[in-house]
Amino acid sequence: MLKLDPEAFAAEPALPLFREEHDAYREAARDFVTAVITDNVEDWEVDREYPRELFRTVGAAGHFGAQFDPQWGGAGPDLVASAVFAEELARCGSAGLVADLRAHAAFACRYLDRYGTDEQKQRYLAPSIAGELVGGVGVAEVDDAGTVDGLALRAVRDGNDWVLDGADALVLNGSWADYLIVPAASDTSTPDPEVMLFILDTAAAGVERHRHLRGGWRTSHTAELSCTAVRVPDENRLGRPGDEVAAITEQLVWERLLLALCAVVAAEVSLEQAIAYTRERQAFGRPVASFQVWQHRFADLGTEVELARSLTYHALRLYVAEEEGEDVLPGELDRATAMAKLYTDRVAQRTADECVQAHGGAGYLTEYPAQRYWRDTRLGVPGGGSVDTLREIVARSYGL
Amino acid sequence: MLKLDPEAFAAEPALPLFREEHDAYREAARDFVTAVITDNVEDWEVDREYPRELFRTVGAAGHFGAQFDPQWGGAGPDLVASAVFAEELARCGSAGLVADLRAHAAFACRYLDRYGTDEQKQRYLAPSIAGELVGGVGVAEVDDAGTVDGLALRAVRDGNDWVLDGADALVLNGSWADYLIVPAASDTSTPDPEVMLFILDTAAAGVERHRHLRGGWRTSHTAELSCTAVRVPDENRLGRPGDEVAAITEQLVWERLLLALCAVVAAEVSLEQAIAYTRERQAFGRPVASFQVWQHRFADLGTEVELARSLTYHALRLYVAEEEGEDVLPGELDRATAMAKLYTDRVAQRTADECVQAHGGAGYLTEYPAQRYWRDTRLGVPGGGSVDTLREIVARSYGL
Amino acid sequence: MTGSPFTTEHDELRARVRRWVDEELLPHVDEWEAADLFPDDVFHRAGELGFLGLSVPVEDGGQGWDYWATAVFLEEISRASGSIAMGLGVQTDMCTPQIRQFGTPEQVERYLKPAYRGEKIGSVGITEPDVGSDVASIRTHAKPTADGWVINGSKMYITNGVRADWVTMVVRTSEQDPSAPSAGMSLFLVDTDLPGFSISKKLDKLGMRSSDTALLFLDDVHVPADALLGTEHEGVKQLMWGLQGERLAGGLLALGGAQMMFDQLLEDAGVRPGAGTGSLRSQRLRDRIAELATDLEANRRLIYDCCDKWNQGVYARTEIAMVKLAAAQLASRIADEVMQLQAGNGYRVGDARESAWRDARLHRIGGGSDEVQRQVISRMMGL
Amino acid sequence: MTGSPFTTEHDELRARVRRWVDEELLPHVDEWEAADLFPDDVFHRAGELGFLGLSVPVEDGGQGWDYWATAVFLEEISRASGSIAMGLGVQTDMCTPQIRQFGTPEQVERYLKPAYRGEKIGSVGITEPDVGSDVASIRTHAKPTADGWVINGSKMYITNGVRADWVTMVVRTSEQDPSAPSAGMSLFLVDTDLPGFSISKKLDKLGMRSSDTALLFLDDVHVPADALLGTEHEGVKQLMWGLQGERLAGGLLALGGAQMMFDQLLEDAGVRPGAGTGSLRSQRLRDRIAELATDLEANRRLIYDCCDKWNQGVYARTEIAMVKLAAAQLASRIADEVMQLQAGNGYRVGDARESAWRDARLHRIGGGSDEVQRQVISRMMGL
Repeated sequence: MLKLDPEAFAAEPALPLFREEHDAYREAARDFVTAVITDNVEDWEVDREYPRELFRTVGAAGHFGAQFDPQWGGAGPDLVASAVFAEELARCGSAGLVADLRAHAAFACRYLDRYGTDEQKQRYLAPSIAGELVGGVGVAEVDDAGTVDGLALRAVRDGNDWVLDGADALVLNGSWADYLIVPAASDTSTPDPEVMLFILDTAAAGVERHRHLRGGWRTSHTAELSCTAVRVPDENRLGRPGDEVAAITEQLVWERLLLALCAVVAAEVSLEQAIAYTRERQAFGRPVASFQVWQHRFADLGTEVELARSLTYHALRLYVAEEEGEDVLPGELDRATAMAKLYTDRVAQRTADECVQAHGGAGYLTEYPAQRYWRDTRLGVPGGGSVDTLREIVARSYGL
Repeated sequence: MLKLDPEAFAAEPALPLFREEHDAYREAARDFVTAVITDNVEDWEVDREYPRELFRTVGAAGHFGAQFDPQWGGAGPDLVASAVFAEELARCGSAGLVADLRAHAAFACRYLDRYGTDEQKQRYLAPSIAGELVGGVGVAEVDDAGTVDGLALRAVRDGNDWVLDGADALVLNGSWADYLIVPAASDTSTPDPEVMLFILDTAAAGVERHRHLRGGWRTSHTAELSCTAVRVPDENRLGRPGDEVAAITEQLVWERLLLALCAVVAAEVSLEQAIAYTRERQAFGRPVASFQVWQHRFADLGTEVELARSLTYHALRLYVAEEEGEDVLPGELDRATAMAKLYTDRVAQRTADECVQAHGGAGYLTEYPAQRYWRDTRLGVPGGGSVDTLREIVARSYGL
Repeated sequence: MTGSPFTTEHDELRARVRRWVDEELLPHVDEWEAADLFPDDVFHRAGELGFLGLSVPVEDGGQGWDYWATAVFLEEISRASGSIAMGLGVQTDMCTPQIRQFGTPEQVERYLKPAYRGEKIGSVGITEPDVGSDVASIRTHAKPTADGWVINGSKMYITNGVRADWVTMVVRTSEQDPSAPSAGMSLFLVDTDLPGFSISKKLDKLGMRSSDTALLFLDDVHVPADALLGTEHEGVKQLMWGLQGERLAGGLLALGGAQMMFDQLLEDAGVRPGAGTGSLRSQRLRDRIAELATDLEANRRLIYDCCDKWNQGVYARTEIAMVKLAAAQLASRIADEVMQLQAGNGYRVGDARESAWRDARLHRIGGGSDEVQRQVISRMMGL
Repeated sequence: MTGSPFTTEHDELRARVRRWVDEELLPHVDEWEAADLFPDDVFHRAGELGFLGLSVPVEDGGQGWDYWATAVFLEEISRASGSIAMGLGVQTDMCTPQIRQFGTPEQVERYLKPAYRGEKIGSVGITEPDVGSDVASIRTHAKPTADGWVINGSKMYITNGVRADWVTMVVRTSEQDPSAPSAGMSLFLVDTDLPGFSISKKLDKLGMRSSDTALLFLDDVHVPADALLGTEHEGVKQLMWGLQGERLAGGLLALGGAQMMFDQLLEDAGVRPGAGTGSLRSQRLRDRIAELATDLEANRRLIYDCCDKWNQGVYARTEIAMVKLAAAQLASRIADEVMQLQAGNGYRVGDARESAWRDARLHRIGGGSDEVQRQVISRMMGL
């Protein structure tokens, strides 16, 4: 017989994540997002625009600062709280706006916080947390060989400045940001150039930006950036020389995680609304929701949403643990975040598609948000790697 | 305005396939199969055996001869009629037995008919059509480069004989056939040896056969063949030297087509029985078939079966046309049969799986055939190429 | 060619339709999509070219071809845009067949022949707000007057509804009998310029944007006695008579759209940088394309089998519903795969892929949703 | 390690279970599968090793661990064979929890403690022939006698039913009330050696072949008054109380099976000749494995979340039903992929892949089919 001490096993949660203060913060964030954002989303989507002032409102309410140190105006560091805000923001249902704010707070600010000098933090991070400056980021991918993909900006040293030339096709929040975190290469003609990161003031001469007009993400300010002899002072170079690829890789893991969190919320919101619609909508004399085929399909979708959520929270748990210096198996976090992104995108797309279907003819009308979730989730993949890249990461992690 | 002659368009079927005599033959074949085979299938499946005498019974009734010339005891040539018999035989629901009879008539006899000398036909084809001799075939595949895959039998010339050594892992109807059509290589150690075809008398010294015991196809006599210094007279070499690979490739197209026809029937039979079961079976006070989720799932399955059937009949139509010397676009028949095999296997497997599910607990009991269709369709892929090979053929046909 | 149901004449017709699409439609499609409407002239021109009523006998104003000509036209017109295909499809196969079958010689002269000439634009009015696919719940009604009828009610999701000259409309002509809720309805040919007839709303849609879809409102619309089409109270039966043709046409439109997007997928796969044959990326793609090509071919073969039977006067009701279901789903799947190949970039507004993707989604909803088709199929399977 | 709910003690337990599986079970599994029965001694030995009742307080005869120990055990035992896992799972998590919750001290002594020691083998009797998952239709009934009850009826699909010492059985104890068809039933602990109790049939199954599944017949079986478990007429409520634990255990068994087959898939993928990294064949396979690995991990995380809550006394009813549904489907999908990798060869009888493939299919049927879980989930979602 096994010998053991029953007292050794208390009924404490073995897998803690959200604490009480997070639950309280979630409630506050939800009320804020509903009042300030969600209630305006339908109008903003029609206009393809929302007030830039929103950054200041969100910053003033303190929502950009959860993961940052009070020294820069933050309320953290608390990664879990910033994940809570990302989720609550995603509930507003306008993926473009969500992408902008996420790019600003979770990507641009985080780059500055982790790799910036104190002086850079003073100039960019603090006012960004306050919502007074607006940041954007160029989307980079790192391929199997550790090469940064699609680097089309070239940086050449000239005195104390760098001269940037070229174009970056996908810059999040790019069309109206005050500054952009962009990767650039010492020489775009060689296969393995030195990769650098810059904080690019968008007011600089030679900067041009073209906002994307896409089938989804209608409120986003994702843009194409083109630089013609743009001078960037060396003090705006970000990160320790030589560590840039590692920084981009590190950042990608966090991006994947946040995108996964938002995808779960997108699936959940679209499912909630489809269920609500089918409860009201009558067909053949009874609510559509009373038909067994819809009940079972909703059960399948609900199951997938919960699987997606558990998978993503596990990745978040690992991320937080690693950030807090705990032991995490090597490669486990990479795998977990790649899986979360892979799985949640699939779930969000399938859920949105079925929820359009559940609306019947109304699913095809722009007055119902169902079609927006369908457009947004399908287009919502930039950042964090394509399906193929993510599958590669997962397959490689098993030694394949 | 277009000018045209309305008289030019009669309401004749543009896509003829089965003629009236085929419909009549189908009825006769169905009655025969039901009485002689189907009614015994449950017992034979339990025994993993059926009487070898069956070949003689089927032959005597003339069902092996539809596609062959009266000179050899056939009633043809009529490929469509032989397809009808293949379908009707498949309705018996015992995929192993079906594979045996198909290997005998549609593969071994067809090889002899197309590539045999008159003397070979006299010795092997005529008694096979009569069901007095039983034939089997070694399964070969031809890869992208036109190389015959997995050739493990080696043939070396010695006087007027060939000496065969090695093993063939998958010989249809192999464990009890009187003769086998097998491919062999001049030298198995080189990547591109000369490929030959032989009619191997299984009574020859050095022939050993081990019947497969698989999860499905329980009544089949598929076997592993091993040859130790087996002497085969040169007169038993089949086909014109140099044309063997073309013969194997040609034969593969016919095999794919027949397997596709049988897969459609397997799907159809399993669906029919599942629907019949759910009509009888009560749950929560009403027939299972009255639940909307089952109605819709059956509708999906029925749709896939009809799609599979149309696709396969189109391939058959092309096959018959080419056989009759009509113009068929180059490559079209290859593509059509590869598609038919690819699609019908998928449909048969999915249908059988859902039909197990429709039976509830009974789906897991061996007393219901649902589980047999599930086992048989999943295992029923040998011959005609793996999923990957078939996809390759299709992709290549689009110039990819 | 053997295995193809099309004769040389059909091939020539296909070439003519394609030329029209390439030369007169595609150059303007972006502009029409942006403007949320393609011009009425598309109908006129189609009539002029003899593309409307292709399979209709000459004495009814048609072209006297067999059904394969309709198949050619619907497949090819799908290459222009989903909206144009749908607008013309409604004209040729949804609002007119009932007139041909049940109409008086006067109705044929007044509606059918001008429709085939492209001079009148028609639409069909079945669905109502809050009713959906359930014909039994129709509430729009016609009450007899001294010299005709007065109609009140509204109709939803009406394709061509903003510009139509008339609506082939089903309305209730007697009180609803709870034991036979679909009984007592009749078909009417309602002119849209009558007093009391109004367009409540042009619907703003996810896709099919250059097609006009309307919510119609009828407030004491007086129609003459000869606006009644066919037999009084037989409306649902007459409607159902036309359903097979509508579904088959819907399947052909979905198939045409699927083929168009599949061709786009092949083109994109070929020109994608770094995706040469044999590369890892290419292998994944080859597998996906092989599977989609197979699905597409299966759909084509089942649709053609239905067309073949149709030509012989056989309405393969079950298979036609199956074809509608399968082709609609396939069109959506191929559209999705075209998107997938574009990876992170999403779709530029104005890109034909982006609009085709949104257009394709309608097939699973309009003309009887997936769920409706499954219900129909399961009934026909005896369930 | 961070992110894992398991402590060093759990890891040691896992190693012990695995050692037992590797050394004492796996060497005989083929033989037991061929014989259509694994020996009773497996139960005895599991009890001896302290593996039964792991998460049960010591005073009830258990081992006093938390629920993670049960998770470890059910996952690991799945590596032996589906049949053994199911037989032991019924013993630990399906026929005993109601005794622990509702039993008298005498019943605990008589059934529960011997069960945890592996001395008595139990089974659970709910389903009846022609009734399926519908508890309300149960017809087996007990009528009170002077000193107990007399039971008549039959029970179907009873795991461990051929060798069980007792059956935890739900039977009707009052006439069916049409307005509350599930009311008036009670739980009984029925000894299988009583006169009138017989095994009608050992069921011949597609898979799980070394597990014994029975059709039981009860013909005037007299049980004493103290055979009643818990409160009279409260049987269905008590049954439902136990349902959450059964489903969670079912999910863990399916997960364990899925993991075992996934490991097989990795092994097969690695050793397959010519499938080196970067080859075309390998790329296809890598994609499939990546997707399955992701699905497997998602299932694991949701199950572990349910276990974590369970440990804190929270029964996550919706998520538990979801886990049962999802893990069962995943197990089937992985089994199918393992088959796919074997291509044309199919499976040799006696190959562990072949039996695992047949075993896995049960998860979608037993312990509440996919359809039942979807029904439950949709109810809990308020639909």
